Amino acid sequence: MTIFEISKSGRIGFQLPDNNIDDFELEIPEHLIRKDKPRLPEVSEVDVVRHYTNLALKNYSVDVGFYPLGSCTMKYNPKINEKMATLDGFTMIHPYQPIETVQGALKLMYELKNMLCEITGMDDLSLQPAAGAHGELTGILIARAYHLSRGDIKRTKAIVPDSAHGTNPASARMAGFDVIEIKSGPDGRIDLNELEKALNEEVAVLMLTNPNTLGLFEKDIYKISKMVHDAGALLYYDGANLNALLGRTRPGDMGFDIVHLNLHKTFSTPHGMGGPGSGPVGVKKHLVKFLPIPEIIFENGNYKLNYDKPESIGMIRSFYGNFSIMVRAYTYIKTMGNDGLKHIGNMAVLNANYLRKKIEKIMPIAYPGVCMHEFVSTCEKLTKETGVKALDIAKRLLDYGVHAPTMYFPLIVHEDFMIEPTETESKDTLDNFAKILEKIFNEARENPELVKNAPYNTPVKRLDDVTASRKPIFKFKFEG
Amino acid sequence: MTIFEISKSGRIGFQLPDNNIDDFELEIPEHLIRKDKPRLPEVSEVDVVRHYTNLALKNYSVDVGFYPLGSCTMKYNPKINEKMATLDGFTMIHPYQPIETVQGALKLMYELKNMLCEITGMDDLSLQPAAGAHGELTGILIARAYHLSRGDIKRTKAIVPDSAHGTNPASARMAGFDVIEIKSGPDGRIDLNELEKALNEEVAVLMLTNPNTLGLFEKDIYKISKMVHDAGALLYYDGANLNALLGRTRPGDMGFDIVHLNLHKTFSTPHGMGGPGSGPVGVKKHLVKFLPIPEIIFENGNYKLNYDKPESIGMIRSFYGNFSIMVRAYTYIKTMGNDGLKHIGNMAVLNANYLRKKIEKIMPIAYPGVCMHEFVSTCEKLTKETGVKALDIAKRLLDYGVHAPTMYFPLIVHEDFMIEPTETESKDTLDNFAKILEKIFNEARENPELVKNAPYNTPVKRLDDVTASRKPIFKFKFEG
Amino acid sequence: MHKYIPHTEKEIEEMLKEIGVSTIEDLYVNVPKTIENYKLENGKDEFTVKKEIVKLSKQNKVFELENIFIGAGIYYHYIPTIVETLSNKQNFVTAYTPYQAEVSQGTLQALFEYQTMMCELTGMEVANSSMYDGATALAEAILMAVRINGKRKILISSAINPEYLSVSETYCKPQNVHLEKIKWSETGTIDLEELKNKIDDETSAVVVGYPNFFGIIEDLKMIKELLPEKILFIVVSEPISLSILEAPGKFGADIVVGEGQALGVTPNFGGPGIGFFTTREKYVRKMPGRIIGETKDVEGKKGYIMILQTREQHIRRGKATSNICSNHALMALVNAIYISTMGPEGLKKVAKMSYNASHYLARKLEEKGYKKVFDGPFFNEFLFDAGEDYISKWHKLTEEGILGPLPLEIVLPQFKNNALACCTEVNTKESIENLLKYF
Amino acid sequence: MHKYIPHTEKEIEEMLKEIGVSTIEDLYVNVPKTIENYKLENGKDEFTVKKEIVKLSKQNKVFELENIFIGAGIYYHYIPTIVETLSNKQNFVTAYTPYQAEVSQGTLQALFEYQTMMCELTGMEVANSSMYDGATALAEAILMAVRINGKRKILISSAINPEYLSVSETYCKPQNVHLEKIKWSETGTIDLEELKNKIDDETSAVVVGYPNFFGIIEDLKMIKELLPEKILFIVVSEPISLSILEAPGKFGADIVVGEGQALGVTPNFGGPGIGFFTTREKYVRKMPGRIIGETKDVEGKKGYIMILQTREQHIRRGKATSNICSNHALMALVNAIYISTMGPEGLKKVAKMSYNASHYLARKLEEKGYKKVFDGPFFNEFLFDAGEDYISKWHKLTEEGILGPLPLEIVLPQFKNNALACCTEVNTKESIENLLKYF
Repeated sequence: MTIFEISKSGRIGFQLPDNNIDDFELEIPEHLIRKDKPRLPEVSEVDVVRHYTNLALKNYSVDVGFYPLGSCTMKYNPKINEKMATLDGFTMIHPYQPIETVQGALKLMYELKNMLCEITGMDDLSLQPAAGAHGELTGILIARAYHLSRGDIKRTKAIVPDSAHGTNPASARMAGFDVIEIKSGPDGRIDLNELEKALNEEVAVLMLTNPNTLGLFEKDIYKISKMVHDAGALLYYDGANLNALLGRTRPGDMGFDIVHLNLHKTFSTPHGMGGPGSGPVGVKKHLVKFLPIPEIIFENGNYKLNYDKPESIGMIRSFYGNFSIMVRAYTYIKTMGNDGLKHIGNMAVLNANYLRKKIEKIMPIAYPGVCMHEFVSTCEKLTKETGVKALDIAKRLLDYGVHAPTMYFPLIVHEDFMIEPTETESKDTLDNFAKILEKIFNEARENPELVKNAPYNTPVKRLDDVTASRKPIFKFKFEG
Repeated sequence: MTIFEISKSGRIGFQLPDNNIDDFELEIPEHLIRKDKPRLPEVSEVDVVRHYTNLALKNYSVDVGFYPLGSCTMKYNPKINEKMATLDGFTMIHPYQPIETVQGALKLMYELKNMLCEITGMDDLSLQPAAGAHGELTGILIARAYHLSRGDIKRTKAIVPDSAHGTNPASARMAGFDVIEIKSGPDGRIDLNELEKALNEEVAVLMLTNPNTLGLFEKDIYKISKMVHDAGALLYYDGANLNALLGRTRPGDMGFDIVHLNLHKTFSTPHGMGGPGSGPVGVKKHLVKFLPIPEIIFENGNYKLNYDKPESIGMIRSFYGNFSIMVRAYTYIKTMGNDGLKHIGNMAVLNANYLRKKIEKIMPIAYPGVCMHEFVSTCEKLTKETGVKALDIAKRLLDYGVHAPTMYFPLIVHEDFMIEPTETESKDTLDNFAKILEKIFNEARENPELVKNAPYNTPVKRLDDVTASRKPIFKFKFEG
Repeated sequence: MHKYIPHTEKEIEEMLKEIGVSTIEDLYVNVPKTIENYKLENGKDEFTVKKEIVKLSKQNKVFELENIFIGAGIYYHYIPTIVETLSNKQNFVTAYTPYQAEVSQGTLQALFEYQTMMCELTGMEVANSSMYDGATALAEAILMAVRINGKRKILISSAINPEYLSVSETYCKPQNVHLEKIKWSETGTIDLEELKNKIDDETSAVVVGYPNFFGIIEDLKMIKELLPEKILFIVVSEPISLSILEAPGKFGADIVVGEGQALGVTPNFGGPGIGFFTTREKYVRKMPGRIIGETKDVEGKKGYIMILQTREQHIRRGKATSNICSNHALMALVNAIYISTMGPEGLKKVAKMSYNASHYLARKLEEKGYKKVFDGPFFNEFLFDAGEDYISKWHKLTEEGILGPLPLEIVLPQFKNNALACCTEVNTKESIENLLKYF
Repeated sequence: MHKYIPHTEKEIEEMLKEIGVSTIEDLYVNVPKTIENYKLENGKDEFTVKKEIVKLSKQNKVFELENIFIGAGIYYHYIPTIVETLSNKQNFVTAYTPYQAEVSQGTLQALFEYQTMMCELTGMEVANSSMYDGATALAEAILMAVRINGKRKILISSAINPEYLSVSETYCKPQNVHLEKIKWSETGTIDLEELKNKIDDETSAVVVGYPNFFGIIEDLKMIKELLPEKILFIVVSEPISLSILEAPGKFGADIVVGEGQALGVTPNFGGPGIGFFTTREKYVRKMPGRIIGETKDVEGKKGYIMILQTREQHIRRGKATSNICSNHALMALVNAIYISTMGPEGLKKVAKMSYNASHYLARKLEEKGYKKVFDGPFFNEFLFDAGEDYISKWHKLTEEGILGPLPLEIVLPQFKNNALACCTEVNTKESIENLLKYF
């Protein structure tokens, strides 16, 4: 039942104190005064509580169980982070408060910025972008500004491998670039010949996810870096998969000029049903002046905001970014520290390889061999044999109480799962997942219809997404 | 899966700061030092979070839906109460802190005491008892102390109607009294003749729930009061059902000498899977000196604890009672106030009568006519016809997403439900409940086995309680 | 061993063995080892971390609600306790994008209801399930207009929130979309004459605030009347005001965007808030962002699912309507819970009390000789001449526990000694009188 | 109209009509109307209420954990954040007694696991799923012993927590159960000679603390050796200490009770805490309180359910083993979550750090000439002679932000100028040194 159907005219769920101010007549032109009451819920407090409590019960989440979405790094979200982010001193401050009254917040941001620079090997960083894709846009705008500042106006192209996240080409386009997609080599990595062919004086930037979405490390990264830089272009690091490299190497060390991070992936901030995340962007020295405004500086013992950066790409969103998310990431980095961060990388890679090994007998690995934090499996053979698709297996997984991996991505593999366990999952959880997957493959062979019609044990059965988009219903249809 | 099965030797879920103190060797006789590690869970933080998150998902609760347990007053538990009760200034104070450092807490208790006196019409009150039954024990001990203080040592009996809560006779027994149960009259109320017969100089107290557990007001209450007092006994009010009388009359006004309240019923504090509750006890002037120690007093602008009450029954529990629960009740009374409290009584009675009216066509009312906050329905006829019992109907209700009412109580009715909707439920909820009940009655007639084997849609199916008590398993059986 | 990482030594051994390698190092084939240690402290326990961070939080000054007279895009309103209780449910917080709809009905239904609510408030036909903030929502609205009619000139009121203007510039520049600012009139509304003159064949859209950055209520009817059919009408609105002000949809707005923070989200030092984004159904395939639609499952039971994903980056890649992926869904939930709790009556009361309080303050200031800068109708914010060196007074007011009206020169230097005052339902007569003591 | 009460005027009319009456008054047949109004203020909105109550909360002084040196039954320990996050889940908080087991498996399993944990810690065979507090748990244990062997004399150590003694008196008096106190020896342990002499045919049970109220560790082995078989051995214990101290069950204790607050429950000004109660399986049918057992459902799936309810008041009424009905189940959940989080290693570390800190303080005090009153082995509390007018010093220490060792005379007047000091893992070397500055 929707909240609109629970609504009853005249019921209330609010109370407000009196402010002791007499009612003013509206001094607004009559035609600008609202006539019709919006059809919003009229419900009691109990109604609200039960409605959202029951909705929450219909959600799978990391707190409920394994959530192996590839490239999403659905690690455990520590509760101390939540506690810290909801301290009054953080939630109740206004972005325009006098600077001397928000020194704690600025200090936190300044320190976070420096910690992230250290972790990425970059020279400066902006916390303003609100999400990963937003960080990408910011980063590519910086690349654009860089070339323009040098008068290098013909660089209108961005190279993106075909294994890249969909946001990469989209962000490049939003930054005004034409996108050149290059094919991966047979080993799932960038084909250096392809890259060579694509690189020229019109190329502004190569966007790379490393490890890439197949979970493979671009082992020629130093070569790639040299090729890109020799061509006068910049090298961009999509930080979605940084988790794998923690404690081992840094984008800056590999030659990247620009990097965006996802605080909601590597740094454990919750995914919030789709956001808010946070997508800080770090750059090497030669690009610092192009970072968004304002920058946070520390001067004479005080933290300040500097808007005076004439070559900056400008503001990429209002104010300073998703501050509450920064508090969570800050808490996390303080909690993990140098030793903890190193342990994360190791265990994330260990988990992925262990699970890969368990699964390869069931669902072949697209690019066999050692992987990083994730790997891609395909059920193409099973699909041919039984008609059971990756989608069906995904739905059947839900019946067994685990979330499905990322499906049908990257596009260069078919009927595939992209599986990222993260370091916070135990061996037992991985064993259990492999066992379930095996069970489903057996079901698919013995009784394909069973799997094709899954799920059964979920709040709703399989939903019709085709009609949903063909004859879209965008909002509740009120009666009358 | 139990937490013990998730456990893995060597896994940890804790962190502790260093206190910088060197390790001391244990200066304890060797045989007093623990040898075996207790078999407690060794799990990560994620394990703990998921375990308890999944357990919570297996619980029905007031926040999920209708919970019409008769005499339990499962009203909505406001969230502002929870917020207030968890303020550091309330949770982190020690009961032995210097009195000048806990003036806020004492003030809250003092004011709550006075508010509850006003609501019950009593002269003084102790907040110490931890639960309703604990309040009963306290109240009966006060009755005992009263008679003994007058040298009236032969009063060894307590009268309890057969419709009383089971705690009444149990509490009376714990206070050292013999219990005389008197039968209800045909109208479901105290039979004055029976009472007359039972009253004599050996009787110390009559324990009365008014309205009683049938949801009926003891209309002869003034007469009863006179009879009891004329016999030299005291009149005790079981406050479990006070919700019905809010805004209309007060135990003190009806002639009761002692009253216990359940803050977790009338005053909206949550039931916490079985507790903690709080069972304050109020008394009339002549009994004040017997109240438990310490009493909270206000003197020269300061709140103090007074232990110097020679005739007190003593301490009934450690310290001052369930303070956190008091904070919730205090918040609630402040929120409802005089006007809100009056509205509660009216709407609780309206809801019960409306639901009674809807249900009487389906499941006959044991004592027809206007009820107070609850009523008792019986399915005896259905049971005879179909073999389907009240228990089966209760289980089937769970399948439809509502909690079952109290069953098989009071003992004077058979195959019954005791139904208390409370004032926080909407007409829609009541209509829906009646509709479900009707559906189940139809199912019972058409397909009794369906109902007898319910529930089906619950985390477990019907549980074997007979074997559970015959061959009890009290704790997890560890392997090896 | 770490409490967030469950592996025991024994398990690590077993896992390496299963993989067929002898050490963790063997897993890093061809990965250069460029660092041994980060220049960071080692990890600390939660109690120590908590202590440090609580200390940081206390280095920020939190003002009593009633003493806050600042708005300018981020607003203080009463937030019912249950908004926090319910939106903090970890089954919401720790879920991700509802890729698996069957186990995400909580997310999906909540967002579907949110979309409905935003349509009701704005008078529009479709809403997406959130943007990052009001500023990026406007920027995306402008780019959407360009996609719809192919024109690249935007006439935008100079009285739009300057942060929104700035962000829109950042977004528009690389796509060669030109923002042409229209000045404000003496009443603080857009200069209709200039607007009229600047409309031409290259114009894609006209953007105004409602209320605008100065709190002034633009006359959407008159503006719309100036616009040829093909020019899109983009309105940047403030959702609380929409319980009093006629819905922009009623005036023929094509896209209505804004910042939803006022609807139950704490200020959070400016983020996260939430951008809302509504438009007409005919434009939906050009709209950025996620949309939740109603559908049925195989048994005919109602359910919700992400729809029209072919607009989005994960399907369309470079040809998507936007690059947005992670959005601000959790804040959309907060909005929905807040709106559900307040209801139409509560929202209206909030709007009216805000109106009353700000008009009371304005009147009292005028009685004291402080003149309003603009005399157009305003909702709950107004600009006034606060006198010599107001900026110093503003800093000093914080010592009295007052977060006073914003010295606008901080944001717009040309408004020297002008202050942008804001009142909402949290400001009482008493607190306003107290503020007035300093004027 | 109230936000907690959903009835609209229209619905009230409809409902009255359905009932067949014309006004609410008609429902109150024979109920006297004795009040028109309570002498209480009318209801207030949540924001006003919150403001008032936050103000009250601030009239209490909260000390920094490290500066708290008081115990005496209520202890400060580090409580991991998740204990609060998880135990606050409203599906736990707003559920009641698991009468309908099939929809209460969360409650039931958590309590079953709690029972197991308490058995493990105490070395006993069965635990109930909670009592109100340590004091009432002891009182009920005594009454249980009387039920078991029919004797009415209890030999109880005078070094038991005085609140427990007082409550036990209250419970025992009306049932003619006689508590005979055994004095303490010079080491602070029970006087074995006196105990031995007082044991007779009328003795039902012997009660000692472990550690006792003075923090001293009683020698359970020696005490047990004195007891004839029929006399029950009741041990009041402190659960944190049991990670270091041998489990009472190993010494033949028949009932082990205590206060569980230290296991993750905030001090709450003394309540709610939780009484734990464990015994031997052979006595289980005489045990008070709720017990959860494991069972199976009709399909053979494991599940949990309340068992042995025939002991309880709602079935047995006057013949029940106790009148307890509402208990402290939510705190049992807190205990279980805390224990799960800390694990055996964490608990042991807490115990050992507490031991270390208190012994460090004791040694330093001795170095300064402050003598311990008793020289028996202690866990984390000890009594020392704090010098002239310590009580004044104690009050003054609060101004330095220190909640100093308890002047025992407040509780036991005979201990003039003696202070009961307590350290746990929250006290650091630095905070102890700071405390010592005042001695």
